This record gives sequence, structure tokens and C-alpha cells, in this order.
Amino acid sequence: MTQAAPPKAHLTRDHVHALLKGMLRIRRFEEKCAELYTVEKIRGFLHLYIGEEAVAAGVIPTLQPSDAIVATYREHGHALARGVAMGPLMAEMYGKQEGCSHGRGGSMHVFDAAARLYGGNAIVGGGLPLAVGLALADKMQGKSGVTVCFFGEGAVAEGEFHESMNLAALWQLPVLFVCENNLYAMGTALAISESETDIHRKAECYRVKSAVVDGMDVIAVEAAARRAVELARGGEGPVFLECRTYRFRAHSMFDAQLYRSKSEIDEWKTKCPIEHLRKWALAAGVLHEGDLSALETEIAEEVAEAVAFAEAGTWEPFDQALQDVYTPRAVP
Amino acid sequence: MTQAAPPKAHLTRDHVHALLKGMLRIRRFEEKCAELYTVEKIRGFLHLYIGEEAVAAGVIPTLQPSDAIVATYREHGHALARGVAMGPLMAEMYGKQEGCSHGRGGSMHVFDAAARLYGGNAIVGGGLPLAVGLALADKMQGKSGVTVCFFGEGAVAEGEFHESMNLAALWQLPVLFVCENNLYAMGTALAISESETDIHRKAECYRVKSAVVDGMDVIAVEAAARRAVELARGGEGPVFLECRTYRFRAHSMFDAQLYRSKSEIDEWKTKCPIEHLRKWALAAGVLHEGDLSALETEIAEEVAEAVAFAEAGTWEPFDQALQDVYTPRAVP
Amino acid sequence: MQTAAASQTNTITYREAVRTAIRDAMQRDPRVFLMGEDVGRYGGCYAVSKGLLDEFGPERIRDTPLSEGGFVGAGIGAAMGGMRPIIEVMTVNFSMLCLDQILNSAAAIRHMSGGQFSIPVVIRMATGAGRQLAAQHSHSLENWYAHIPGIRVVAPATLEDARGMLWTALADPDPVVIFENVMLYNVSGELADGAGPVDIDRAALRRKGRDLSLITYGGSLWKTMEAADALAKNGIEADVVDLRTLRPLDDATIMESVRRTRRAVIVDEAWRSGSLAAEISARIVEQCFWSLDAPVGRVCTAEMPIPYPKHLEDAALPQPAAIIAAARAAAGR
Amino acid sequence: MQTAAASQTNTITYREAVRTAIRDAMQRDPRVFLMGEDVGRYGGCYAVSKGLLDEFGPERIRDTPLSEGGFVGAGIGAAMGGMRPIIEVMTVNFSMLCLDQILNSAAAIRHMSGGQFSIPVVIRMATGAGRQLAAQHSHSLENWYAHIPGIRVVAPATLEDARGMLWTALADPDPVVIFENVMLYNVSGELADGAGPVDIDRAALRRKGRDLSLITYGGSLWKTMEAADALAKNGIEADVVDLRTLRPLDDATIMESVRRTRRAVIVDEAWRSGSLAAEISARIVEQCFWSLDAPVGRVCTAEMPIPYPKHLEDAALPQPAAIIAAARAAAGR
Ligand SMILES: Cc1ncc(C[n+]2csc(CCOP(=O)(O)OP(=O)(O)O)c2C)c(N)n1
Ligand SMILES: Cc1ncc(C[n+]2csc(CCOP(=O)(O)OP(=O)(O)O)c2C)c(N)n1
Ligand SMILES: [Mg+2]
Ligand SMILES: [Mg+2]
Repeated sequence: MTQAAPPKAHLTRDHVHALLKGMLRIRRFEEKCAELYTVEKIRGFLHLYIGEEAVAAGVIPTLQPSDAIVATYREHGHALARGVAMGPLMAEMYGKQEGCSHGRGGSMHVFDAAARLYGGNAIVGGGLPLAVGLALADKMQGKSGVTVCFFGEGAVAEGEFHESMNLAALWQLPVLFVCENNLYAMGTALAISESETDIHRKAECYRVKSAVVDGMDVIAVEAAARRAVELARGGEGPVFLECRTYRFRAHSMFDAQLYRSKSEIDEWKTKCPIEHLRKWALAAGVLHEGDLSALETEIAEEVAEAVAFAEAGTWEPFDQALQDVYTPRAVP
Repeated sequence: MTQAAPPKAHLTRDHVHALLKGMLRIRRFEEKCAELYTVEKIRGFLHLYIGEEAVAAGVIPTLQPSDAIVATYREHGHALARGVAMGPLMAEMYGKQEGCSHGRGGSMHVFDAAARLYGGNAIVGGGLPLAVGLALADKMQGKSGVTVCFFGEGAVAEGEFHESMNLAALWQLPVLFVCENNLYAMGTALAISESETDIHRKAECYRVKSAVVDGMDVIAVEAAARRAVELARGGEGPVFLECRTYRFRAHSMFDAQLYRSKSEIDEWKTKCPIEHLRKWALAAGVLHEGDLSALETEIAEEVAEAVAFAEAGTWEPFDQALQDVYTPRAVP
Repeated sequence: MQTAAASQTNTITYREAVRTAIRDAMQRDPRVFLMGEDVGRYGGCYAVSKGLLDEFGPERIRDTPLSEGGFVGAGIGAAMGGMRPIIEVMTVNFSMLCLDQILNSAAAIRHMSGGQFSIPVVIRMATGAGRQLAAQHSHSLENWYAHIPGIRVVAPATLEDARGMLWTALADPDPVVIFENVMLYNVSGELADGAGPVDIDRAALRRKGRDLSLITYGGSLWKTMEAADALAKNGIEADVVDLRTLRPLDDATIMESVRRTRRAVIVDEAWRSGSLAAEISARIVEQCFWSLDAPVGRVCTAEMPIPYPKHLEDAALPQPAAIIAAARAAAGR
Repeated sequence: MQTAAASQTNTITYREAVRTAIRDAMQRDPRVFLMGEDVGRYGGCYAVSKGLLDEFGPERIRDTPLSEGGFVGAGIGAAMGGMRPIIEVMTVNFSMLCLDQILNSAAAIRHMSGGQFSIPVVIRMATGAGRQLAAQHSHSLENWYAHIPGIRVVAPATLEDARGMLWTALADPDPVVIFENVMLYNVSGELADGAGPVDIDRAALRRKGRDLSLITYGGSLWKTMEAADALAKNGIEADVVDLRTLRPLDDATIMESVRRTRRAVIVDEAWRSGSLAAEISARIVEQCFWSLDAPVGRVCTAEMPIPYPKHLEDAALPQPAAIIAAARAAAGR
């Protein structure tokens, strides 16, 4: 598939507004998280998605509520794009029991049954077989759901990537594999982790249809995702979509970033997906300064409320957590 | 690479004789093993190579003594082709301490340091990373060795195949991956285990040079192997060689073969690599009936001596085996 | 839960009991399917699923490629997606390749998702040595699995359990790992036609004695029963406790027996160091120390890669003679 | 082997001690190289190898793709091929993906090849909880490794051991797995400049008491020392045994202490069931039963996926208060 982004001309104002809002909510939410990390309200590992927002914000709105999502430890954006409320998400970052995973998972383990969001997996590559199984379940039950699995380009080197691609293709399962190629796996550049750096080409040897798209262009991502989801839903097997993007921040909060240059980062920052869309929308007159400031205000309020919700949250009693390891059984 | 077998015309008599002998020794050795299994001299799992002899007999003679070999549990042929003496090999099948693995490994774990034969691995796919490491060691030490790794097409589905191909290609290591594609993994046909059944094409997505050859034609295999080994030794990374072959016997000794038809087996038996070469050699007048009967007699004697050697072998005392789990240390 | 009352019995093997259990489950619940290497066309590496492909078709008796991490993870995902998968990992020897999925997905997801996703998956594995399969094919790693919070681990040693535990495991909302000892598949005996589900919570007293408690599970049960009979001939009457469920352990049954006999020996086919036998011993000391008249004994496998030759394999594994010796030592006669 | 006599000492962290050990080894032996995820450009996920890439180059400080099974297997192969690899598995949490290579290749090949191929590979892993990394990143699975015949397992808890054990491990002809507790990397103290190799065979008595034996290893050593000091203030003098080597275990040192104190408590960060603490308890009962004046106690981690919030993680892990309580119970006061 070739991925020329459709002319932005016939995009409605609401559509552009929604895409921009989707990305901006992620950006502002995570900027706040970074701030809260420095004051130790959020602990453990915190992996920010800043710079990559166009991927989740472009792909996820193309899904049906009945579709499923499997993500990684870098999944705040996916949760927000999927409609997980910011309050419970922030409470999860705090570890409060009002969090969407009851506070037990934290940043890396965001789950939401209602949203069919199956985590939040911190084992690189670990989510791929789960996505295959979710798609298998839908197919065996005659459901029309598509399972979208997000993972980084670093995960492509793991054996589970290979096994999952083969299983999905072999069994013609409705899986959309979305590779968030941000060029680095922690400090390991793509060229140091893959003999074939043109990642989407790897899908070919599984006979999986694949495409590559500019992951900094939310409109291009959305268009590619819509085609890919449609194709996956068509029942002719999985689809692989590589989104070329970049992580503006450190891998996690402990990372001196010795492995890349400031200039490289700055270069990529000029491609910021949010700035990109904002500028175009203003120039094209689709959105006006007023819309943007209103949007910023609205989101700032949402973030503030989320923080307040998290702050007001409570700590789960230890005994309750300890008792909840197994599901209460119906049978004695 | 395309793999037209060179015209057999300019093959010397000795060369043809050696190739035929190489295959026949494997065939007769294993026929005897099957017999010994029924009388319980050999126990456990016994995986016969009968039908696939052209692969080991074609590839291994193209190697240098300094090259290394990693094989699977179906490795009797590889051991014989590599020069492991039939006596110690048969003693290993018996579990006698005069066996090449001291009798501890049996059929699935044939090792020989002098031959640089690193097993005999019974975990499918388990040998591939070891081969990568052996090649890495040779390269880091400035040695010119090539490591040849034999595995079945079923192993291609394992994550370790994927990880090993990528590592070997990424680090440009002298590994020759030889896939013995006998169309089945136990009872699982290739089409049920791989979305891409044209196995050698999978090498492409690792940017690994690959070739496919008729694994029932020892001369074609030898020619392809010579090119592949040369290429691997050239320092430009690994090479992948798919040999299309067929297992005439059951997967192991417990196998009702419900998964394939008698007619399919008979069809393939008409392509017997030994018959094939024998017929041609006679027709071409390169070998004569007398040569063949002499060869049979010579091999029959070798097998008989190997059995006698194994029979005369002794059982390792338990305490000795128990004491040998760790290497005696130089330092206290 | 008790075994359903049943009119008549049949002579069947352990293998057939497992097969019947799978068939029953498939007929009972359309969400159940069997997935694993060679479960279909080949009929199962130990012929457990032979014939089921014809009966249920390739969708529900699903042959997989050699991809343990992939298909076990897929089974876990399918369970989250509403199915009731029975995943067959051919043998425990290959299960290292899917252990990450069991430890980090199956066992963890329910708790770390705040209880949102239970994972009703059943994972069956053949386990144990005794068939001269050498170092890579003779593992007994039950205790590694029994160490993992969030999963249940069972080891059916009888025909009734081979048939009934799978039923109960499938009804359980959480992951259950079932270990089938390779030496049991050919064991045959009488089983009630209507044999139904059995509990997976309690250990069973397979033999009532008074002089000491022999505690074991899986394939070692029969060696232990044999030893107990021999001991009886010499006037030593042993309790034989079949653990049945390895996680969670049924301390009540174990301790009731040990408090009565005041002496205990644990028989476990695993390598001694870090075996389940160690855990049982530690619990006995924690809970029954003041009732003990002798040190708790262990009969385990020698700490070496299992060698291929029969004489070495036999010598490495727990055998009745060693059990008898340990029992005599514990009984002090 | 004893620590080389050394003139002066320096204040360094555990992290620096490990780094120094790696640097020394690389300088000493051209066959040594470090391989693992992010050991080079990133500097190591816990900054252990920071700076070594510049010093030794990308061939010998080798960044790997995310392929645990692949590069650990490659390390084993490289060791068979004449090298002396130090393989860094970022953390034990990811080591399930290479466990097959450790169990079925590294540990088995020497024996099943009839002693033809020894495998001098060293595998380092960070282990343990305490950093609020939640269920998938907080494992303590040392006992799984300590269960495997054919490998050695060590857990350096001091600066001297962090530096000296790697040296000895590299000199060992067989595979050695080194567990570095994540909570120790920032611990600093005095270490002799010339600190050299230390044995990897014996446990160490870190504190001499008389009333009971506290037995532990790795990250729990310091919590245990803290508890021992508090106990001393209340007149209970505890021996503190640092196991140092988890396989093979140094029974002599453990039993000498327990025979003297007649009471023992084991502190282990692993989940209680199937922990190394169980193995130590079982051995004490087997070897010192008649000297025991109280049941052997265990202080382990609660049997649950480790939760993210600090209050829950703290409550789940062994803490000085729990060690003190268990010690008092064992001491009977
Ligand atoms: C199996 C496994 N190995 C190693 C790690 C440590 N780790 C966490 S994230 C990461 C890099 C992953 O890179 P990529 O897949 O590209 O995702 P990204 O972080 O770039 O989004 C590594 C090595 C892990 N979590 N799981
Ligand atoms: C990891 C692993 N899974 C399963 C098995 C059981 N098993 C042994 S051989 C085999 C089939 C392998 O097929 P293939 O790789 O094609 O080799 P072939 O036997 O055909 O030579 C299987 C499933 C194993 N030994 N290791
Ligand atoms: Mg990345
Ligand atoms: Mg095959």
C-alpha cells in the first residue's frame, strides 16, 4: 500500500479540531506527569509518549468500541485516545485505588475493560501473542472485532514478534500490528538492533500486508489506519502498519540520552505533530487562534481536575490487595 | 542464487564413490539402529534421517576441520559425515561409556569435540543461538571458521530462529543456516506451521543471502553448499540454504503417521537420494555393480564392528556420572 | 465438589481419562478448544488427543506451529477474549519458552489490572522422567510453577483426577496448570462412566497408616504406594498423602497427617535443591515442629542432568527402595 | 582464594564496584567481552557499564537487540568457542525469555556431552523489588536458578563481593549466574584499591551472635543487619549469615551457626512458597533437627504480584520489623 496523505482540504473543522484535541490532551497530560514525577507524586518508571501523539491519536479514533487494544508501558496516549477518563488515569499514575487499574499497575499497566484496553504490558513483545489470542477469540465467536497491537520497533527483534506475526497470518486473524518506530529502543538505535531497518518490509516474509506512514502527520496516520483497520476487519488476515515517529523525551525518567545528539532531537522537534497540524489549521483558516486558546483552556482544566481527582484518591488497604490475587470462585 | 546442479559428467569416480558411500553409511547405520531399537538395545527417542542423507552427506564434506557444526536430535547422519567413528556413535546409541558423549546423551545428544560437533540438541530451535555464538567467537578471535547450523523447517516458527537470523546478519557472522525442509514437524505439515511456505524467502527480511536446493540430489546439495560455505567464509555475513527433502520413516519410533498418506511416502521414496545416485553412476559407467557390492560389504562390516564395539562397551558407574556435573576447578 | 455418583465402571487408561475429559469439556461448552503442537493430525505426542480432530475439527482441535511463547500467549489472550482454551504444551521441558507468558501475563494481569480481567485458561503439560529421554527431556519443574501467585497448579495422579481435574480447572476463573506425568499415561484401571468434576483444593489421603506420613504427588504416588506396602510387611504403617494440588497447598490435610504420625518423608521427582519437597518440609516445621519425633526426610532426584542410560536414570530418580530407606530412618526402625 | 592484600581504600558504590570488576576483567583477558541490551551507548540500564564503550569499543562492549534467548544462547556458544563472555540480562524479569538456554544448554551441555564442553559463561542479572516497578518488574527468582544442576549461582551483597565475585566467576570453567539486587547499586562504602577475587563457595558470617541465626542473601542482607542491630538493643544477639553463593549452598557455615544458636530465621525477598528460604529450612531440619530449640522461621515476600504503590510494595516485601518479629518468635522472647 502507498500512503499519500489525502488532501487536507476536505477535512471538516470538527474533524481537525478533534484530531488536534486528541494529541493536545496527551501532550498536556504527560507534561503534567513529568512535573508530578519530579515532586514524587508519580514513582517507578514513567515512559512519556511526547512527540509520538499522532500515532495513538490517529489510529485509535478509527476503531469501533467492540475492537480491542493491546499496548506497551508507553501507553498513556493510547488510554486517553481510547476514552479512558483522565481522572482515573491520573489516579493510576499516583497508585490510588480510584485509578483505572485500581492503582496497582501505575504508569506501565493501564487497563480498562470497558474500553477493551488490555494493558499496558511492560515485557517488550509480551503483548503481541495476547493480541493474537484476542483476535482468535473474536474470530472463533463470530465477532467482527479487530485487535490493534501497539509496540515499538525494538520489540521487532523479539522472538514473540516472529511467532505472533506467523500465527496471525497463518490463522488469518483480524489483528492490526502497529509498530511505533521511534528509531530507538532505550539507547539502541534501529541500525544496531535490526539487520533490515525498513521494518514494514519484515511483514512480507509472513505474507502480511503492510504499510508505512509518517507518524508525525496525524492526518496521514488516520488515513492509513482507516484503510488498515478496514482491511483487517475484512477477514483476510492481519495488517502491519509502521508509523515513523520520534520520542522527544528520555526513554524513561532515568536516561542521560548519551545515545543521541541534541541536534537530532531538535531536528525532530521541528516535525512536532501538534505544531504541524496547528500551523496548517490556522493557515488554512480551519481553526482560529480563539479555538486554540479555548482548547488549551479546556484541556488545562481537564488536567487540573484529573490531578485533583488523583490527589483526592485513596490508598488501597494491603489486605484487600492481598486477597485479590485469585478471582472469588462461584463453586466452593 | 539459482541452484542448477552442475553437469554430473565431470565428476570423478572417487568423488561419486565418496558421496555414495557417505549416504550409504548413514542409511545402513540407521537401519541397524531401527533394528536394535525393536530389541531394546537402543531406547528413548530415536529419530531417523533415512531419506534425508543427501543433505548431511552433501554439505559436511565441503567443510574444513576448523569449521563447527550444530545439529538437532536427528543428527546421526551429521556425525557420521563429519567423521565421528561408527563404533563410538553406536556405543552412544546404547548408552555405553565408550560412546562419543560418554553414553550420557544417547541418540539425541551426539557431541564430538575433535570434530567440532556441538550436538545433538533436542530443543527445537535451541541450537541456532549457539551457532551464532560459535561464529561470533571465531570472528572475534580472528579465526576463519564457518559454523554450520542444521535445523528442520518446523524450527523456523520458533522465536529463536528469528532472533538468531537477525543477530547473525546484524553482526555479519560466518554462519551457514541449513534448513532441512522435510515438509513435516512431527505431524504438522509445513502449510500448517508457516504462513510463508517458501522457507528460504524468509531469509530476505533479515537481508540474509539465501538459496534453495533439491535435498534429494547429493550432487546439487554439495554444489550449493560449496558456494554457500565460501560465501559465509567471505566475511559478508550468514547464508541460508534450504534443502528440500523428505523423511521416509516415522518422526521417531512412536508415530502412527496419521498425518500423511502411504502414497505420498511412496512417491518420495522414488526420489531416494541413494538410489538416484546409484542408478546414475551405473548408467554413466562411473561405478560398476562390483564397486557397489564391495561398498555394501565394506559398510556392512563397519556396522557389524560398530555393534560389536557397542556391545562390548561398559556402563558408566553412577557415582562417576554424578561427580561430573561440574568441571574440576584449577583453583581451590 | 464430589465425584458424581455413577452406575457402572470401565477399564481405561490415564491417557483415555484425559481424552475423555477433553471430549466432555468440548461437548459441554462451545468456548472450549484445544490448542498445541501436534494435538490434531498427529494425535498428540502422547496420543492423548487422538481422534478428537475428526470429532471436533481443526478450529477447535488446533495444531500450532513450534511457537510456545506465541500460542501460550495467544491462549491467554483468547481466555481474556471470552474463550476457554485448553493449551497443551507438549512437555514441561519446552515450557521455558512460554514461562514469561505464564509468569508475566497469565499470573499477573488479573491483579495488576485491578481485578478487571480474569484469565480462565488451562495449560496442560506432560512432566517427568523415566523414558530414557536424557537431559533436555526429563525435567520435573512443578515447583517453579507452584511458586507463582495468580495461577493454580495441579498434578492428577489417579484416573479419577485425570478426568475430573480438567473439568474443575475449566470452571475455574483463573489460570490452572495441569501436570501429567509421562509415566502415568499407560496406567489403567477402573473409572466410573459418569465420573465428573473433582475438587482442586484438597490433598487426598491415599493410604491410612499411623507410623509416618509419606507425602508426594504425580508420578511418584505409585512408587510411594509400593514402598508403603513393602513397609507394611515390615510392620511400618504409613499414611500416603497425595498433594493433588501443588498451588495452593492444602496444609490442613498435610498437617493433620503429620500431627498424627509425628514423622514425615516427602517424595518428589524434582532435583532436591529448591524442590517442592523443600517447601513441604519447611511448612511442616513451621506448623508441626513440636509434634515431630524425627527430622523431615526428602527423597528427590539426584542433582544432575538426567542421563540417557537406564541404569543411570533409575539411579538418579526416586525409587521405592530409597523411599523405604528414608521411611525407616524417619520411623527410627 | 582470599582477597588480595591492599594498601589503601576508596569510597565507591556497588555500581562502581561491578563496573571496576568488568573493566579489570576486560583488561586482564582479551577473551572477555560484555554483551547485553543497552550495555554500550546507553551505559547500562542501571548505569553499571557507563564509560566502558569508550574504553573498549563496540566489539567488546556489545549492544544487543531485544533478543534475550538469542544473545544469551550466543553467549553460551561463544563460551564454547573459546571466549569468556559476560552476558548482561538487563533484569531477572526478562530472563524467562532465555531460561531455556540456561537450563537446557548452559547447564546441560557439559554433562550430556560426556564432559567434552565446559561453558565458562558469566550471566549477570539485576534482581529484586523496591523501586515501585510493579508486577512485571519486581521479581526475585534466584531460587529457580539455584535449582539447576550444572550452573553456579551467586548473590554479591557487599562491595567486596560485587567486585571480587565476577573475577572468580570468570575464572570458573562452568556457567555462573550473578544476581545484583537493584537496591544495592547506589550503596556506597570503602573498598580496597587492589580488591581482588573472592571465593564463590562459602557463606560469610557477617555478624556474630549467639541467640539465633538470621540467614539471608543479596538485598535482604542490609535489612537483616538493621534488624540484628535493633535486636541487640533488646538483648538478642543474632548471627547473620550471608549465603553469598546460592548454588551450591555452603551447608557447613549455615549448620555451624545454627548448631551454635539452636534457632534460625531465613530472610528471602522471594515469594514464600518455593523460595530458597524453604530449601535452607529443609536442610537445617535434615542436618540440625536435634539441635533446634524452635521451629525455623521464614520472612519472605507476600504471595502476590508486586503492586506499584509504595505502601503496598513495602508491605509486601520483607522489612526489618517483620524480621525482628520473626527473630523474637524464634528466640522465644
Ligand atoms: C523482554 C524485555 N526486555 C527488556 C526490557 C527493558 N526495556 C524496556 S523498554 C525497552 C526498549 C523498547 O524499545 P521499543 O520496543 O522500540 O519501544 P519504545 O520504548 O521505543 O517505545 C527495553 C529494552 C523489557 N521491558 N522487556
Ligand atoms: C521447543 C520444542 N518444542 C517441541 C519439541 C517436540 N518436538 C521434537 S521434534 C519436533 C518437530 C520438529 O520438526 P522440524 O524442526 O521440522 O525437524 P524434523 O524433526 O522434521 O527434522 C517437535 C515438535 C521440542 N523438542 N522442542
Ligand atoms: Mg522504539
Ligand atoms: Mg521437518
